[in-house]
Amino acid sequence: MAEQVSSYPEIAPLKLHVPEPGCRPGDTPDFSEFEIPRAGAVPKPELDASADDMLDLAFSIIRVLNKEGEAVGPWVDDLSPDDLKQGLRHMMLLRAYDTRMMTAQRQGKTSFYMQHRGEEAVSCAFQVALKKGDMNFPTYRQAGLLIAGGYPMEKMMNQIYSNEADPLHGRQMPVLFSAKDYGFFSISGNLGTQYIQAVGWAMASAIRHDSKIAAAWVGDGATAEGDIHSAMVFASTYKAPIVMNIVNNQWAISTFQGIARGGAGTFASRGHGFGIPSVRVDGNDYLAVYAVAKWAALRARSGFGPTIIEYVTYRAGGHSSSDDPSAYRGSAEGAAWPLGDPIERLKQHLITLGAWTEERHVQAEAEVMDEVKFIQKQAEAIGTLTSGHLPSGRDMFEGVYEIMPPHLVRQRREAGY
Amino acid sequence: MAEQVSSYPEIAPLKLHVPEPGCRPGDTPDFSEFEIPRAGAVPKPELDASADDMLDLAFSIIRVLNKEGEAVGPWVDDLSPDDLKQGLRHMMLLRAYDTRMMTAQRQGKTSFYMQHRGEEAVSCAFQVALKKGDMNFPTYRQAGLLIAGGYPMEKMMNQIYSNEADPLHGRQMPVLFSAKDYGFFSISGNLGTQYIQAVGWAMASAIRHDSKIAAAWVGDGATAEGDIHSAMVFASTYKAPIVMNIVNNQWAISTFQGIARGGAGTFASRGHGFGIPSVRVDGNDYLAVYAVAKWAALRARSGFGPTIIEYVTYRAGGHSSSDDPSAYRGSAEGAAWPLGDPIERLKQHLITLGAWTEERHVQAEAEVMDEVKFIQKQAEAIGTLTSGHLPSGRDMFEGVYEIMPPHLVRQRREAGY
Amino acid sequence: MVQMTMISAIQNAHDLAMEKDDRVVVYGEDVGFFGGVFRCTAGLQEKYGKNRCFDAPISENGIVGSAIGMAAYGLRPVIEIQFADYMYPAYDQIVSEAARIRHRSNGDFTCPMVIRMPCGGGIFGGQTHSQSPEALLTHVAGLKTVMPSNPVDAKGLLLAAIEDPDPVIFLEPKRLYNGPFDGHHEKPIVSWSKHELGAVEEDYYVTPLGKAAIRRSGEAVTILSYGTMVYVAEAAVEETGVDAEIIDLRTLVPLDLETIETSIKKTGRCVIVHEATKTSGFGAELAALVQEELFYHLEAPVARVTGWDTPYPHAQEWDYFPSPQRLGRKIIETLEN
Amino acid sequence: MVQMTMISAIQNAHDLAMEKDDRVVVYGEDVGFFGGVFRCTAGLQEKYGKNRCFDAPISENGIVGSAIGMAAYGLRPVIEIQFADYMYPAYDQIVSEAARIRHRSNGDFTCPMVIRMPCGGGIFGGQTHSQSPEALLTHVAGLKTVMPSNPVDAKGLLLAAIEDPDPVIFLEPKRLYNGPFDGHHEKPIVSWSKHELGAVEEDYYVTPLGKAAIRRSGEAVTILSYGTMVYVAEAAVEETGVDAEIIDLRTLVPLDLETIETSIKKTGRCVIVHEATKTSGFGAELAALVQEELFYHLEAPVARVTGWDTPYPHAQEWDYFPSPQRLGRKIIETLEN
Ligand SMILES: Cc1ncc(C[n+]2csc(CCOP(=O)(O)OP(=O)(O)O)c2C)c(N)n1
Ligand SMILES: Cc1ncc(C[n+]2csc(CCOP(=O)(O)OP(=O)(O)O)c2C)c(N)n1
Ligand SMILES: [Mg+2]
Ligand SMILES: [Mg+2]
Repeated sequence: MAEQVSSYPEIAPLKLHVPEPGCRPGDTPDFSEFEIPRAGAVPKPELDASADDMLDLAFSIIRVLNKEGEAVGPWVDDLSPDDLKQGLRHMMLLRAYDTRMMTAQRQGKTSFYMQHRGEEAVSCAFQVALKKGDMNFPTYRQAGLLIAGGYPMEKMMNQIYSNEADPLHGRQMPVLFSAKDYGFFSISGNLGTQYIQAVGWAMASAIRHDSKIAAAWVGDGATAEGDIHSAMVFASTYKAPIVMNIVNNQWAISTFQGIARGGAGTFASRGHGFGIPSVRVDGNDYLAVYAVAKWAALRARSGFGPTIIEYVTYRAGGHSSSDDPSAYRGSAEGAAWPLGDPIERLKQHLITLGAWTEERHVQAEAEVMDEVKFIQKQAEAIGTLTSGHLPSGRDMFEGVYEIMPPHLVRQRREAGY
Repeated sequence: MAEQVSSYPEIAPLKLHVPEPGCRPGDTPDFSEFEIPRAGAVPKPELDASADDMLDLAFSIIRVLNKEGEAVGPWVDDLSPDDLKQGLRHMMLLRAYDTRMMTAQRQGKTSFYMQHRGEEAVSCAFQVALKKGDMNFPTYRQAGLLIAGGYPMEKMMNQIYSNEADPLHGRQMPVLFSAKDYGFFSISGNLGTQYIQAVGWAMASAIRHDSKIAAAWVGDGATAEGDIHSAMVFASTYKAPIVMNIVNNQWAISTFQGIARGGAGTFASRGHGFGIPSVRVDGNDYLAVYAVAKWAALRARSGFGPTIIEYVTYRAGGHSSSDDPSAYRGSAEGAAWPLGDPIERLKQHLITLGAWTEERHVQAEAEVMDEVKFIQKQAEAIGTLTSGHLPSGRDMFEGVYEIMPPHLVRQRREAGY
Repeated sequence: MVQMTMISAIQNAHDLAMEKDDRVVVYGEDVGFFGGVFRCTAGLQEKYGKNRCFDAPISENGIVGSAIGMAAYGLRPVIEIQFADYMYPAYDQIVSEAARIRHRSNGDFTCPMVIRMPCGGGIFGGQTHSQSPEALLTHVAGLKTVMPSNPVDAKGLLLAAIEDPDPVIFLEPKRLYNGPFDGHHEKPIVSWSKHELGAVEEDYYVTPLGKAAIRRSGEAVTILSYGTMVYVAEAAVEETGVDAEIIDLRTLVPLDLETIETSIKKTGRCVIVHEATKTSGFGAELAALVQEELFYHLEAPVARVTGWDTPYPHAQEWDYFPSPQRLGRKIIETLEN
Repeated sequence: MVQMTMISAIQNAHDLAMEKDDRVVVYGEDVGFFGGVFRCTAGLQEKYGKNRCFDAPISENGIVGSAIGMAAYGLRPVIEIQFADYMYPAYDQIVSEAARIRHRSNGDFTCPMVIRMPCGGGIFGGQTHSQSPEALLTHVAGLKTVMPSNPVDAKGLLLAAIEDPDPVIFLEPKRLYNGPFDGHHEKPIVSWSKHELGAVEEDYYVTPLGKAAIRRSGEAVTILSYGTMVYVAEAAVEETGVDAEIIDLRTLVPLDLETIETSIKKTGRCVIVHEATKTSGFGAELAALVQEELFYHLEAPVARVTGWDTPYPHAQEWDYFPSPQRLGRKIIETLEN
């Protein structure tokens, strides 16, 4: 029978396909093929709709704010102008904090930093859609969850400086926060691991007949890790009460999102192979993020199981303080990004509503920066990584186990503590 | 803003959803909800069709043989009556071999065995759709690839008996064959690992501008492993020339396929999140398996990238010689399985064609059994696991590395070899 | 007292733990309806419902990762990896997560969970149903690693592990499930019903982690063993007639160094036996420690008898398995040194 | 001779290997266009095309698993795990597959591949950018494990690893990438341009695996070291003024026991230093071996200076890192014993 097969027509030799981004250094960015639906165009499914009922939503983009700065369509939610102003403030705080911390890192006050520029709406708007008791399992690029959740910024800075008031006692690299009381799980340096943990946490809530939900976070690049598969399998099988967030900021260090996405139309569509309702949202539209997050959270809390949300956004800065993106992507790409800047867009909306002005904004920027600088000064008064007031070496031996076993006691003594 | 969220209506406490199979011991099997399309009903896409062009094929079942034993529809391929008789013979050989090896294990001639009953068409028909040089990355339940590929059955038995002629020198558990020259990759005891390896092999073929393709194999249960995710990501990204087979035989030891599948409609649909064309086929229909395999292999070879094939079949026997399925599934389930027995169905088709008779079949059964018994006798003459003619302990130290390093030489001496 | 196998003792420990503490949940591959391929969780789903005992997808990574999330929530997951050889897909979750969460979050989150894994060979399981990966776990700060050798300990240690506030790896030598095994595979199988450590207290009790047991007192040499090797040591001692002290470590981390030291100060000699491959096996740590702490008490080098540095073979299983003869030779050699 | 850093030596080895053997393919996270976050693969994609050097998805399991398939096909993949701390998701593929395929298939399939991983601390990388997981690899039969300490060796050993017919783990102490580092973090950074081992032969050459190098001859004590610790040992020796012999193991498996034995027979004393956590670290194997083989030559217990049994901390990095002072104290102690 092998002969039948060999009677196929002559076939050209195979080639390896390696996807390539549109814009490398020196190139002119071109987003003309990037389809952006009109704000208000995407329907809002019922809470109990199935994945099959909303397949299209994994290939579209839910948007609320239109070019004129108006909120339109079925996803307009109940945020009051005051709520929106608070949201704007959260994002501005996050950006000011980023600015200061990047500078602090450059000044040698800490070893490392990772900023959020361009992605502020994602975590800031998401957090306000959660309830107390819910738990985020974040990556390093969702500090907005803490800021919007009211976590004291000084603690964040103390952590970044690894100073004596660092809640994590200097044990973790900068920005790998942990804040249980604020619904913020300890960030791992290993990408992806938190995704399946979040599902386990959500399963536990269901096992205990609780009403808390979990929110998992992952970047476009890290969706390639096996933990994400585990998470989808478990969430799908046990209908875990969870919102599974994928922040597609187009880049994973120097690697464009096409390497992780491959032939899939979108990251959201990954959910289709698991029967998980999956949607995409404009990650730079505060109102859209809030509305989608609230809907997905309510789905989870109501027992309708997991939802996948892909946030379409753009990493406007470098990957981290160790990274210089000009080596691998066109310098004009950020400015050409068609979904704009999240702060700018919410500002425009507030102005359109008549609840804000350009002047007020300039003033607010200065206020927010002063506030952040003030907090920074307080944190630095306690210490920075290089100012010498570090947590004791003794502390390194603590907390490996609840009770220190004999061999660690001996080692601690040997270390002179 | 948290207030807004807490103003959601009162919600019932959460519950953990744990899927349950339809038929546990004592239950009457009920396959009435199992949708089986008519033979011939599913269209055959063009070779270069995209995943989007055939989404439905992941939710249907490609079938060629109808109830009357006729081959119908667009997937009827070019198998001649002689080809079909050869296919029948492969399946009968596999079944006779299974029977003998199960008995040999019961008689204590080896430690372990795993049979294929009910699934013979999958591997037997698949193999004839490949070309020489292609490489399968199988699990333990695809010995039909070897039989249909012409691998000497005595070698298989020697491996199972771990005797002195065992090509693997007694190193591997029974049925974990390796046969490079027959396009059969070394079987791992760790589920799933071969899936991404197959993609790597296929990528290598593309890198070398070769025309060989890889075929990866996994069971329904093992699709939950992270390697399957890695494989889909890599195959999707690099458009690897590979056929990705998922043998859904409804059970993973005692666990029904719903635990791995979760809320997904089908295993094939997993491909949709990766833009991989994905189809389902009647795994008990030799002609359908052949046609789909040939089409997918040609897609791969032509540079159109990966295809996922889910084989809908039923594990009619126990998981392995250590397993007794009556402890966890209804004893009548196998008989009620709506897709019938692959040998019976191909036999009927040949009879319908006028190329076979019941009498000829009975005679062929006896011939095949004699042939297998004869081979078995030869293998047993060399030795069985308990007859004492085992590969030397010296052999254990060989092949850990190409050249034995000093520490292993020392250990080998210490062991007295 | 009830006669139990190691399987029924482990099953019983699960049962009592689930009864006592409704935060205890049990899952793994084939663990729910069927009760586990070794039946260590038999009857639990029936008794406690699918909410607390259920089947998991074949994803060790998912099983461990989800258990970490449950532990962080406040549950006490007790999970089964079907064979220790299959822990590797979950290794990142074990090493980078379970072991680290308390420390990295400064106690904000903790990870009280038990990962059970049948380990060891002697059942013709070949290279992927026979491994003893303890050294890959003892190297990981933040984990505790336990390996019982009999039904009484299996029950008490498992209950202690479940109570422990930190992640515990619980390795079960599967060749001991139904009876003690000393390596004499040619002899008839012995059952726990004939062994004093098969008589198990019915009630809840814990055997503290970190305490070794002396299985035989002796003066001539100290044998450090755990799991199946305890019985191999007993056989070797009987066959050589050497007055050896046999220590069953029971917990590898934290290690009961005190019991080891007391013994070796007395005997002046030490032989270590384990089934895992030699290089970087746990025996290396034991030998390093013993000579570090007791150099001037030692009259001979600390010796190791272990599995060879090869995969665990199928047909040559008994060439690989450290036999009483092999151990006996090393004991004699150590005495003659 | 050209002055190279360890980065440029590694880049150069890749380049020469790709030039010589078109079966060599190179990939990993950020390895293609950008040339790696540490730039060890810079320029290769430009020179050899995307077909032979490309970016991989963030899936260590996928990177290693696919490389195994490529090796089985007949290629010679050289892959990068961005930090050794991220090898765990690939651990099953490394342990159960790469290391086993030759043996389990009786040579039907083989797995010639190199897995490169930057390892070690000293860069304020915290617990997930600082680990030295060598002991988790040396325990695995079927793997070879290499750790160079300078540009000359990095190039020669990497080329030998690429030529090797079996899977080789190639650990690169990232703190040495740009210059030797002896633990004196308060002193100005030194560059390879000032070090004799920064002068690298331009042509293709191999440094055989399994051979240690003596970095300093001495009579009083033998220091077994590798990677960054070679320089810590040099500093400790200089500061204590002890006439120590410093051995740079270079390859951990297979180990150059002969060089170790010759040295310790001469000195009678041995101190082992590594950065990984102590318990079940590779130092345990070294200590166990040394006392097994050389018991009657030893005048003092074999000592270990290692990272502590804790996660690698961020702020307390220098408390964790084995310093020349810490090593110096142990050397003196060993001499006084
Ligand atoms: C397991 C693991 N592999 C690799 C890394 C190194 N690494 C850190 S961030 C990063 C890129 C992540 O990209 P993405 O997921 O898109 O998140 P983003 O940085 O864009 O927010 C990589 C490769 C890691 N931290 N963990
Ligand atoms: C990594 C790993 N986990 C668990 C097992 C144990 N195991 C062997 S076969 C099996 C069930 C596999 O079911 P499926 O994938 O459906 O294949 P089938 O046996 O039905 O052909 C399990 C759990 C294993 N071999 N490897
Ligand atoms: Mg990204
Ligand atoms: Mg199955």
